[in-house]
Amino acid sequence: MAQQLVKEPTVEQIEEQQLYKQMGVTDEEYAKICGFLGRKPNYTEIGVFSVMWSEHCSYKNTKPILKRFPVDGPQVLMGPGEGAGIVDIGDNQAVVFKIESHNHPSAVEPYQGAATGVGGIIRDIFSMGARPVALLNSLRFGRLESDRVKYLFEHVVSGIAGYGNCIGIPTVGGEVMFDESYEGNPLVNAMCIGLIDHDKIQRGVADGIGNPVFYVGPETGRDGIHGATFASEELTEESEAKRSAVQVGDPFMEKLVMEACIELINSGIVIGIQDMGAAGLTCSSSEMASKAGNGMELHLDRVPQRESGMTAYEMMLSESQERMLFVVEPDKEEQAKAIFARWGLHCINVGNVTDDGRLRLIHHGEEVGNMPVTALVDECPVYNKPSRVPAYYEANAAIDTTRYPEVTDLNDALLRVMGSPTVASKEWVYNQYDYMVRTNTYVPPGSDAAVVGVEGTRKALAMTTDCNGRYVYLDPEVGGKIAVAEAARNVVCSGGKPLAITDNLNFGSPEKPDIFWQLERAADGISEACVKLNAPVIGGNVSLYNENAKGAIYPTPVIGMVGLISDLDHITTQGFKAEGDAVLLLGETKAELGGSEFQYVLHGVTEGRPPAIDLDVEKRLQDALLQAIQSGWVASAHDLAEGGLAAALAESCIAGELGAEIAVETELRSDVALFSESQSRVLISVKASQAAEAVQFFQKQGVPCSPIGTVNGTSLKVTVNGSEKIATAVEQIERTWKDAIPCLMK
Amino acid sequence: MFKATVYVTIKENVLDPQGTAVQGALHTMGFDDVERVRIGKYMEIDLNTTDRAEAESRLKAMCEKLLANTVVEDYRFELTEHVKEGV
Amino acid sequence: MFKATVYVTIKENVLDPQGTAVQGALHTMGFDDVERVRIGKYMEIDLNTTDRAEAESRLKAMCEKLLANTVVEDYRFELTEHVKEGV
Amino acid sequence: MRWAVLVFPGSNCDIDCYKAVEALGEPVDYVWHTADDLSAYDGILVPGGFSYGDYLRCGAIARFTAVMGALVKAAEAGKYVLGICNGFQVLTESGLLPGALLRNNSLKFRCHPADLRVENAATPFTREYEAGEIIDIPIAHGEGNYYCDEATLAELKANNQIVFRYAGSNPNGSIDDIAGICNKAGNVFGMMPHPERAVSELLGSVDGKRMFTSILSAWRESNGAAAR
Ligand SMILES: Nc1ncnc2c1ncn2[C@@H]1O[C@H](COP(=O)(O)OP(=O)(O)O)[C@@H](O)[C@H]1O
Ligand SMILES: [Mg+2]
Repeated sequence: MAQQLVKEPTVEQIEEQQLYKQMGVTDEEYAKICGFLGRKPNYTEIGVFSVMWSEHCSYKNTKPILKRFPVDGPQVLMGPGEGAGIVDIGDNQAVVFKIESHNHPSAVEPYQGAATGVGGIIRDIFSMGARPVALLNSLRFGRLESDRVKYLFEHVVSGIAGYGNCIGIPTVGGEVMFDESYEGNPLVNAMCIGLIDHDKIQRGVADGIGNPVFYVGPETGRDGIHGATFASEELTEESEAKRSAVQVGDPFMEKLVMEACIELINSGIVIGIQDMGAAGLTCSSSEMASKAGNGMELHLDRVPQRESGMTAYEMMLSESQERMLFVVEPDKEEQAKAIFARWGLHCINVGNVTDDGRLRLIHHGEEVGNMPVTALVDECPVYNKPSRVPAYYEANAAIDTTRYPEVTDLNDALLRVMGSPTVASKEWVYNQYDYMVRTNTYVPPGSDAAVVGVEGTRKALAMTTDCNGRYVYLDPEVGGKIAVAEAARNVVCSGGKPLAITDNLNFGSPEKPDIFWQLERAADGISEACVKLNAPVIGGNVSLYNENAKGAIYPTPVIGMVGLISDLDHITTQGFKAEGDAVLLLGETKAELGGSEFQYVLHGVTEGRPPAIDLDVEKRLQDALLQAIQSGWVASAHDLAEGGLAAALAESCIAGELGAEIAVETELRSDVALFSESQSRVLISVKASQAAEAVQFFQKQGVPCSPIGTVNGTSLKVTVNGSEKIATAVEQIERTWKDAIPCLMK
Repeated sequence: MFKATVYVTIKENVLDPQGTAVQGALHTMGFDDVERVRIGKYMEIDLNTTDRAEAESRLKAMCEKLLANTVVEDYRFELTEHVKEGV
Repeated sequence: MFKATVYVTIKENVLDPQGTAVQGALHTMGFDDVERVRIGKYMEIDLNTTDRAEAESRLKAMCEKLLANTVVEDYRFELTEHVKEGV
Repeated sequence: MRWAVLVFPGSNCDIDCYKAVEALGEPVDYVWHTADDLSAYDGILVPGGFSYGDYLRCGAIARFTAVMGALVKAAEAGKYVLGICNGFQVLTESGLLPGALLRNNSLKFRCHPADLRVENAATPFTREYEAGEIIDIPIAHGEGNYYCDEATLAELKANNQIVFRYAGSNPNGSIDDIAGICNKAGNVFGMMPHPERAVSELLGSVDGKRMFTSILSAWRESNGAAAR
């Protein structure tokens, strides 16, 4: 085969034709780069700078925002900065977790985009030395009506399944929401959770001058070049043309790399290890060098190559999947090679740790790049973008969320809400995921949080992802608080104590002051809730420029939370358990329909202010509920979310295969009382004989608690102030709820 | 009546993990002379139409829309006319 | 150097769930003239040998042993000689 | 009784099988795909997962590993061989069991609890179940659609080789609702559902446990009560 002749632009052409602009580098940034180098960059160098200085790698637009997050706590062993955060769970064990987005690749090639998103987050976890034990995903799509949305939904789900199932990590939970706001710009966030012993924790550091640097994993191809910059741009018609930027995942390869890396780490010889994620070799090498305060020299001829004639630029920017970079001492090389050989892999020495603080690239015997590591990693300019209160926010203040006439047929309203794809059963999704492999999944998808056992102990982890983008849109600060509060409530309902969160800030373009304002306010809300609920931020990810033709998506800061269940006996699920049990509602219901599913489904709008949240009230509720669960008398617990009390009742009935007779006394209109999405509410059931005691217990803790009925029969019957509003067979509600998504996907 | 055969192959520069795995297996089985394996799809489609131009344009549409994922795959097809037997 | 193309198809009397599903999808997309879809595999294999007979026998062995499952699949292949460029 | 759990590159239910046997208090080893001797073992589990990524066809590549040569010998020697999910696929690919496993008719991976009817409770794998009993053992596969030709099916029936059928809805389109079959001799058994995932209340079902205790008691019986 004749070699493809690649003619790279010269140093002068880059400057004169401002070629750096195509890579997302501004004039000022270009000037800065020239300053750091003391000369003008060549094509490889400007490429390396452009990815390191992209939003995805440098957080140049969001650093000031991320600084607001509380990151400390006695439980935190490692906060943001490394591949993933780490939290202590006692007995010398710790949990490692992180969330990551693959929105733009998934919009272009949903199967591979989602699959490689899962692959990437798994590498973040095992490169810390942890054994990945669970996966979750948080997805947003447009309305499930158009063929394109169905195509995206179908292939994103099968991409997640394809990767997670093959590698053998159970996908135990997540969320899916459908709203036209995400049309053309779906969100695909994947979270991975791992377990580790304290003494095995790794860092991505290139320590020890002269130590060899090894590459392991498949050959490098021209995949995903400029993926990191791609993630930092708006999706346009032109992004279609950038399709070659999408990488293909090989979960089988990752399984081998994962097992071999865990074995390598357990052997105790690793000095530093990091995955090649966004910006591949560039990001991993410069970050590892930077963290150690060292430099690195890479011999690109030694990099395994899948295609002929690859340039230095292409190798440095390739995002070929399933690759890792690690450092060991020279005399440990053979040991490392033997471990990889057992898994059918070769590790290759591609360079050395140096003492000059520079990233130096050697190709065909020539130095083709020489850049200061600190400039690449730490010196990217940080921008304080202008921020402005959006007009829509002001306008919403005046909207009364009960301005629509009362909906009187509440049987019909219930079925419509339960059949709305956002509320409907996600069985169609999670039955495609192997959620049981490793046989530690004690609460599978379908309850408030998934529960995964910590092998060899009586402990378990509760895990969930949550965010209602409609609330965040209507009021970013309140919506941010609610996202954290809801995640924590889900964890508590399952019997866990919140440990920490990871977040994925999915927003529109930060260049727009309205959007930047959303970011700031949401971050404030998240921070306040984290402090109050004692769940610091131990890591996360930012995905900006999520826009479609109509503008930005709803601001969607997805919260991934992990909690600790201290004893398996505390595991609690949402389904009613026994005929005759008393049903209690914790918390207070107010007239709050802003951003609710009811408002969206019945009235076709998203407007007004979202439900209010008082974090003191929330904290009291969660503390009391956890205490009650740990005392052993709570039969079921289910947090009230989309669809309010009516949906929560229906879900507890369906999960328990039991009916309920409920009597609500209220001063609110019936439709408001049943479908309001007021926060800090939980539906529990207890033995009838313990009901009075339970009410007393909660009231003593300052948590409103009303007995509202009994688990009974095969229908859900609800009266409001004595008059019957809902009387529907649970079976019928279940049909509507279960068939909704499969019918649309037929 | 047309019989179409459609070939869907993975684009030249896109990773084909399956091909790589099969190549590895062939090597361990002693087929060392195998230098490269790429795996694609092969489809046979019967089209109930008598107009070749129409068959071609419809087939192209099917490939673009469903049969191939043009982000990562290429396709080509052949059409042969068949006279329906019997009747 | 030989280039082999291998076709692996599902036996006539064996159900082809994927073909059936694709046919159904094509119908809902409005391609009603599609009468039958069968989906198989198409493999391209480069063989580093200069002897055609040898290439054929080796390819047959690969197919029988690995590339096709003859319980449910048929196979056939074509071989074309390629002169290596360059050197 | 000594147990082996085979490990191929890409196996991922090996640990779960190991745990299920360990819980019986029996000695069990992981045996790497490169091993060529299984003579030390009385029972051999071929676990689920995605051996060799399931590339080409599920189980197709694993079949050519060294350990499979040893497995064929062990099967001929009358050792108990249980293939679960991908393990079942490996057994059909290698010819130890007849037929083939095709793509689910839904074309989707399916993971959920499944009801099975015990059709043959006289095998070493099912002796602790009742014939006709309905048990709850989960499935998790994309290619569990069992297929064989008419003649083979007739033979399977005639020899009582159909061990489990799906009761209720068939999740993958398998012929005659088949969920698991054994060889003529009765010592090699393959099934799509995962008994190792149904061994404790916390996992939602204990119905898989009896598969492992069945094998153990069958072995004890045929090796005399004195056997360990
Ligand atoms: N994408 C998904 N992947 C896996 N499980 C999911 C997914 N979406 C939803 N689920 C599961 O379905 C159940 C219901 O989800 P959701 O309605 O979001 O619950 P909640 O409102 O309590 O957070 C949860 O157990 C959740 O984990
Ligand atoms: Mg919730």
